Amino acid sequence: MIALSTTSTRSPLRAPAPTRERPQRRRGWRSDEGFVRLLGALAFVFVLVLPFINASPYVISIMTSALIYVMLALGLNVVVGYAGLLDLGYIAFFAVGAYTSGILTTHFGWPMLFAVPGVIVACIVAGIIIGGPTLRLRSDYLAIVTLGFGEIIRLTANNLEITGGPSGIHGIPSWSFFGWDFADGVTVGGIFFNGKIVFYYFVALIVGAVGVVVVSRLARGKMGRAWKAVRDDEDAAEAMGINTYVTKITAYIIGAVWAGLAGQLMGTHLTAISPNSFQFLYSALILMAVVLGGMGSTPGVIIGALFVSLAPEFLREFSEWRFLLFGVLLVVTMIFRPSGIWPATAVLPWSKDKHVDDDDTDNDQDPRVVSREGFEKDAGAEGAADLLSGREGKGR
Amino acid sequence: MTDGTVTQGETLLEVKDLHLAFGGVKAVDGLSMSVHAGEIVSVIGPNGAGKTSAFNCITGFYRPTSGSITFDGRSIIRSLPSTITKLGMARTFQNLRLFKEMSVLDNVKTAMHADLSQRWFDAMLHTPRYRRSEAQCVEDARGWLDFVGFRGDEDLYVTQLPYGEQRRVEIARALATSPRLLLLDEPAAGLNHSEKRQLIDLIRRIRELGIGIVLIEHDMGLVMDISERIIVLNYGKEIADGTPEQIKNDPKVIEAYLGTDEEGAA
Amino acid sequence: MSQIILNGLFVGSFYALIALGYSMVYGIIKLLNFAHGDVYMIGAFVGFVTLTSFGGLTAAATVPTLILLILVAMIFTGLLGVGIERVAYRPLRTSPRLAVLITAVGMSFTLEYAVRQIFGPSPKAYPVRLSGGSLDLFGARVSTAQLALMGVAALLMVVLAFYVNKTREGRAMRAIALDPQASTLMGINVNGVIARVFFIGSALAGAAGVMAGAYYGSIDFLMGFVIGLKAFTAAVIGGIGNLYGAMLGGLTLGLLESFGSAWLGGEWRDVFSFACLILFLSFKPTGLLGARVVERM
Amino acid sequence: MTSIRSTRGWQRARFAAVSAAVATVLAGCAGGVGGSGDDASGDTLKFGLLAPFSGSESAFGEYMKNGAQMAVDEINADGGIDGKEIELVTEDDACDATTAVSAANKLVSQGIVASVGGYCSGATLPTLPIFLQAEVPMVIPAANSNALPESDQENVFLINGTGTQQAEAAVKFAQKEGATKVAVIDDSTDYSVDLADSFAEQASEAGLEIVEDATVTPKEKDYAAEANKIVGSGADFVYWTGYYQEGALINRQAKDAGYEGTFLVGDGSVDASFAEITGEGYTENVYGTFTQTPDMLEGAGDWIAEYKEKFGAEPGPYSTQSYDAVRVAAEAIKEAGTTDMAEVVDALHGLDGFETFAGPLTFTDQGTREQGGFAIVTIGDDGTFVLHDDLLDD
Repeated sequence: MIALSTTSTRSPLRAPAPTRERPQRRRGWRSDEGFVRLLGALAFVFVLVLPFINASPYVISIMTSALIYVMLALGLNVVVGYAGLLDLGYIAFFAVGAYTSGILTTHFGWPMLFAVPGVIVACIVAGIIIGGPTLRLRSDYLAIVTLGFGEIIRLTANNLEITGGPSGIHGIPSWSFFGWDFADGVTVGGIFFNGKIVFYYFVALIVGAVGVVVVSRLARGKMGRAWKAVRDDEDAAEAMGINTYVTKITAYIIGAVWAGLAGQLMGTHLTAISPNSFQFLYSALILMAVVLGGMGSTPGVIIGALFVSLAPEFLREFSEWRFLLFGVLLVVTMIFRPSGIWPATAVLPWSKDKHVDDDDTDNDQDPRVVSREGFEKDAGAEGAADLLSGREGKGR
Repeated sequence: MTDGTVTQGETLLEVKDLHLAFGGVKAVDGLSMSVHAGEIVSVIGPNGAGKTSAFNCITGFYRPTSGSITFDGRSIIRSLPSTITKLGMARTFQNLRLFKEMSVLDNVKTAMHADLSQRWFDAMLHTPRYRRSEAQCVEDARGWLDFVGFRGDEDLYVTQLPYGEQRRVEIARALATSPRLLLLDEPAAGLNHSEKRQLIDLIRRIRELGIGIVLIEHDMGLVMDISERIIVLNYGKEIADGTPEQIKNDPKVIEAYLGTDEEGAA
Repeated sequence: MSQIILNGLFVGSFYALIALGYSMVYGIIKLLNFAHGDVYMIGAFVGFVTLTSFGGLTAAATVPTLILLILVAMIFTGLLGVGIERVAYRPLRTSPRLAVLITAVGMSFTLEYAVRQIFGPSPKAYPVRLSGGSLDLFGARVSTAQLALMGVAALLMVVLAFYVNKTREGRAMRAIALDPQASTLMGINVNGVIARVFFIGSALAGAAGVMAGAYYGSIDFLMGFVIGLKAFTAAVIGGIGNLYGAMLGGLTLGLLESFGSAWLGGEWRDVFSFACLILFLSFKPTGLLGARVVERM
Repeated sequence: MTSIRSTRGWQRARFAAVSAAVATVLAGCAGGVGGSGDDASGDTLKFGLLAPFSGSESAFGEYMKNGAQMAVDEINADGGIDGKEIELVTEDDACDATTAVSAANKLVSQGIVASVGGYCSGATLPTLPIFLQAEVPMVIPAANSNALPESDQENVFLINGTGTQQAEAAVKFAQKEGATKVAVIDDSTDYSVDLADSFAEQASEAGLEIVEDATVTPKEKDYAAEANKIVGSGADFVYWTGYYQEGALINRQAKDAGYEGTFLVGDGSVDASFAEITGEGYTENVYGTFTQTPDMLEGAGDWIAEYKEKFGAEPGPYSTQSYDAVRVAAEAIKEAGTTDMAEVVDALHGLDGFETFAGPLTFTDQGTREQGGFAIVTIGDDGTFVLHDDLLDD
């Protein structure tokens, strides 16, 4: 008969200790991770010194917008790239953040800083309302529901009195801390930094450093593994003891809060927001940034966001054609290079020949070992011009 | 390592009068069976006999139409697969279901999800707790990979591995959830002769850890070799239950196999 | 009241025509074809181009011209649908769902902005108009044009139902929807059938496009976006994958919307229908007529 | 994919890189924070025009740009402003705040001396502080939300009459027509809502009964619900304040539903396409409130012909306003004799009865038009709107 178990239902099973030595991982800047970090540091330094090179309001303004795009793309990357959930109304959370902070600061006169928790709460609530029911269903339902949600938010903002109707909210204040306001600017070392530039630094530092670091750290930890597992195979993830529903909704809400904070920053950057800025087009643009850059790849997504936000600024003609081009690019990318410009699975050319234990023999007794080099040849995908290549052969 | 912690004979899994219907098709039709701790049980039967469907009910992937399933004295009939895994039941899939865009090591680490004490802010801030738990996690994952005899590069993506290696990784991954009962769905499918011998050895070593094993398998040689008990299903019902010797000579079993298409060794 | 119902049914029959394409494609390859609403838009533009390039047609009698237009648009959009499937979706048949969904979004964008580049962003006036008297029906005022269009929609749906239920090709479609692998084993040409489904679904959307152009009188490159969303909502309400469900869902959504805008005001109409979508997905994801799938957790 | 790694080396490297970069920058920064500002001087005077050239409103950008270009060419042919030619610089605001802000900054960086654009109020509002900070006077041709003058910025001037003035004309017309029950419908865009609100307010003050005040979602096709509401409310006068795309559909559907009264439309709907979309047999009783259009003025035929010849298309909404905006700005700069904002603003306020398409222009203290110059137009035989009543007789 059934023997009732004792107090603990967990098995006392312990993992056996490893029985063999692993080769040392490559370290320093030539390792896969190190190289990306080095590149990130260079980019960070560039963004940091940019105002010293060119501080025209235009450059500062587009760079600030671009950085906010980067932030949005990083957030959507958590949802789409890591957790594999297609969110077509991502801009809605951006709107929720922008409007919540806008209303709190202009109608109720809260300081911008105090609006932050309000934005977070509003985004969590919105995320639960949308994600709660739909994340239990097949993933494609989420896509269409988020699309509908995006429209709901935009139309609601357009129809309500408190959101300022179609002309939106204007006169959104800047950030202030203890009596000092961003708009006042600041003088450091004899150089005066005006409000826009201070804001730029603030956003650049928050977005560039904190955003990238936080997202990639989360992605490497327990939660990130769970996201990727759910993305790759939901059933298998469940079988590993991962509650896939909770995992998905966590990713969804993190993405939502992130977008909300980006929205708040955008609101203060522009000083005015209106429903027109939250059309489906913009959700699609951010999705394009993520897809073109490489789903699940932080450097890729940053490149994608910069491309999507800055390309129309540099190519006048392009702005006319960009949506058509982006549409075609989406299709072409998915068919020919689904992992994007900088795949999440990218390895550096010099890492390909990384040595592998060579205790393999042709004997059937031993498991065969495939070297990366051999595999890359099998995949045979990239030409020599390609610096980076997907490590994986799938999908090409 | 953990010899003796579980006494053989304790009933771990008890399935009673299980029914599952897809529309009008009865995939499982009144199945009852039980599995004791630390034993190796095989479930065999002709194609479409409901073996995998029964597995899916037991592990929580299908919600049965009726019946009861208890694991370790707890009813798990309404539990999520993840909850069941946390209770100590792990499984592999008939068609390999590894996480394709993750490395070998990460695949195994993922299975330790429930056991890791780190929280999201630990990962964000890289707290000492995070570093400790990640280090332990890597250590354990490597331990399991070595245990199943994986010798390749653990940083490779799983799709880069040969099929037999992927099978090993899948078993390592299931073990990493620290189960007391392991359900293997056709683990020998697609393996060559020597790989099958290694698999038999591995299954025995897993049992030595005190883990009970339920096996769905078509390879009769393998089944007869390692099973302590064999359960035969046909049309969603149990038609026989006994030692390999008894099963071999059971007329109902012979009829089930001969009466339908001959199902021999793969 | 009866006027509200009638308006709802009229709009609903457009939704139903478009929802059918969504539902058929979803039923057979489990793909949300985001570009479907844009096929409707293309249908309207095909009619527009046909009319403007053959000026004589405009002068001819309205109803035969319209029927001719519908046929031309149906053939064109049908082929377009097949082309889209061939170019964008077939290569990804075995890819993860996410990839296909993204491709569908890309396809939708491509169609919309290609039309924008060709015809410009401002709305175009439709050269042929349906007009005529109106009559009283249970206290509601309905124009003969509306009746005619509802008639055409009903006819198309009846033909479709007959085709799917009674013909060999229809059986093949249903077989694939049930089990694609088994169907291949049974010797059914799966690619052929999928292409046919795309042809039919897109042709119906194209017909709806011409009808909308002729009835409302103005077309633009984004006209398919919202209606595509609505049609999807209709398909979900009816039970996606189910033909009768799509028809029923279309009419239901039309009615819901009609009452919704009567009660809440027109500016809330879209909010109301998308809220319906979310509610349906939360409480009855299988829709009104959807088959109960095996419960999985 | 690794989980244990060493970060020390990397942190050292980062610190070194940052210090090196900072040192480089502090050594010499030309166009940067410490450097000099923008170089605005040159042989030409740049006028900046922000308008939507992409997105859902992109049709209007082209009309505005062409209208403005007409004025620029004209002035340059006459020798420019004190011998300096005007150069029109256009930027896309996509009717979106984000795009508008960076576009405005771009214009400022290019050294414009006046802004003659602005279509969507939602996209124009966030650009106000940018232009003010850069000391650029703004003559806004199209956007006319009440929020613009209410921003209390001295450099903001509106060419387009405000909602209040247009609503006044509409109410006057309704009274003339002997209407008693009026319905007002807007399309939920900012301008349309403004106008509808002003109309509702003034109409009830004038003793008209507002029997229906509805809002529709733009860019749809089926407005049967609103049509029914109009008929059901028993209105004998409808004022539609949105654009022609929807207005034409509502007019048609309302008449299909049995509406027989007057259908008055706001200036956004006064366009030849209205008749085309609403269709033959539905143009009876359709009127519009509009500032004088080129075809209503003497000699305007030449203007239209020239426009067509230049751009190969008909002028559209806000072509004339943009044309006027450039001329007004140019006149003010000429009067002021400098591009200094304060003086140009003074010159703008000093304009008295400057001839524009919409009649003589004088600015109020808030920078809005003193007289709206709105007249009533109706659809003529060829489908374009023609003057019906200039409302000047009382």
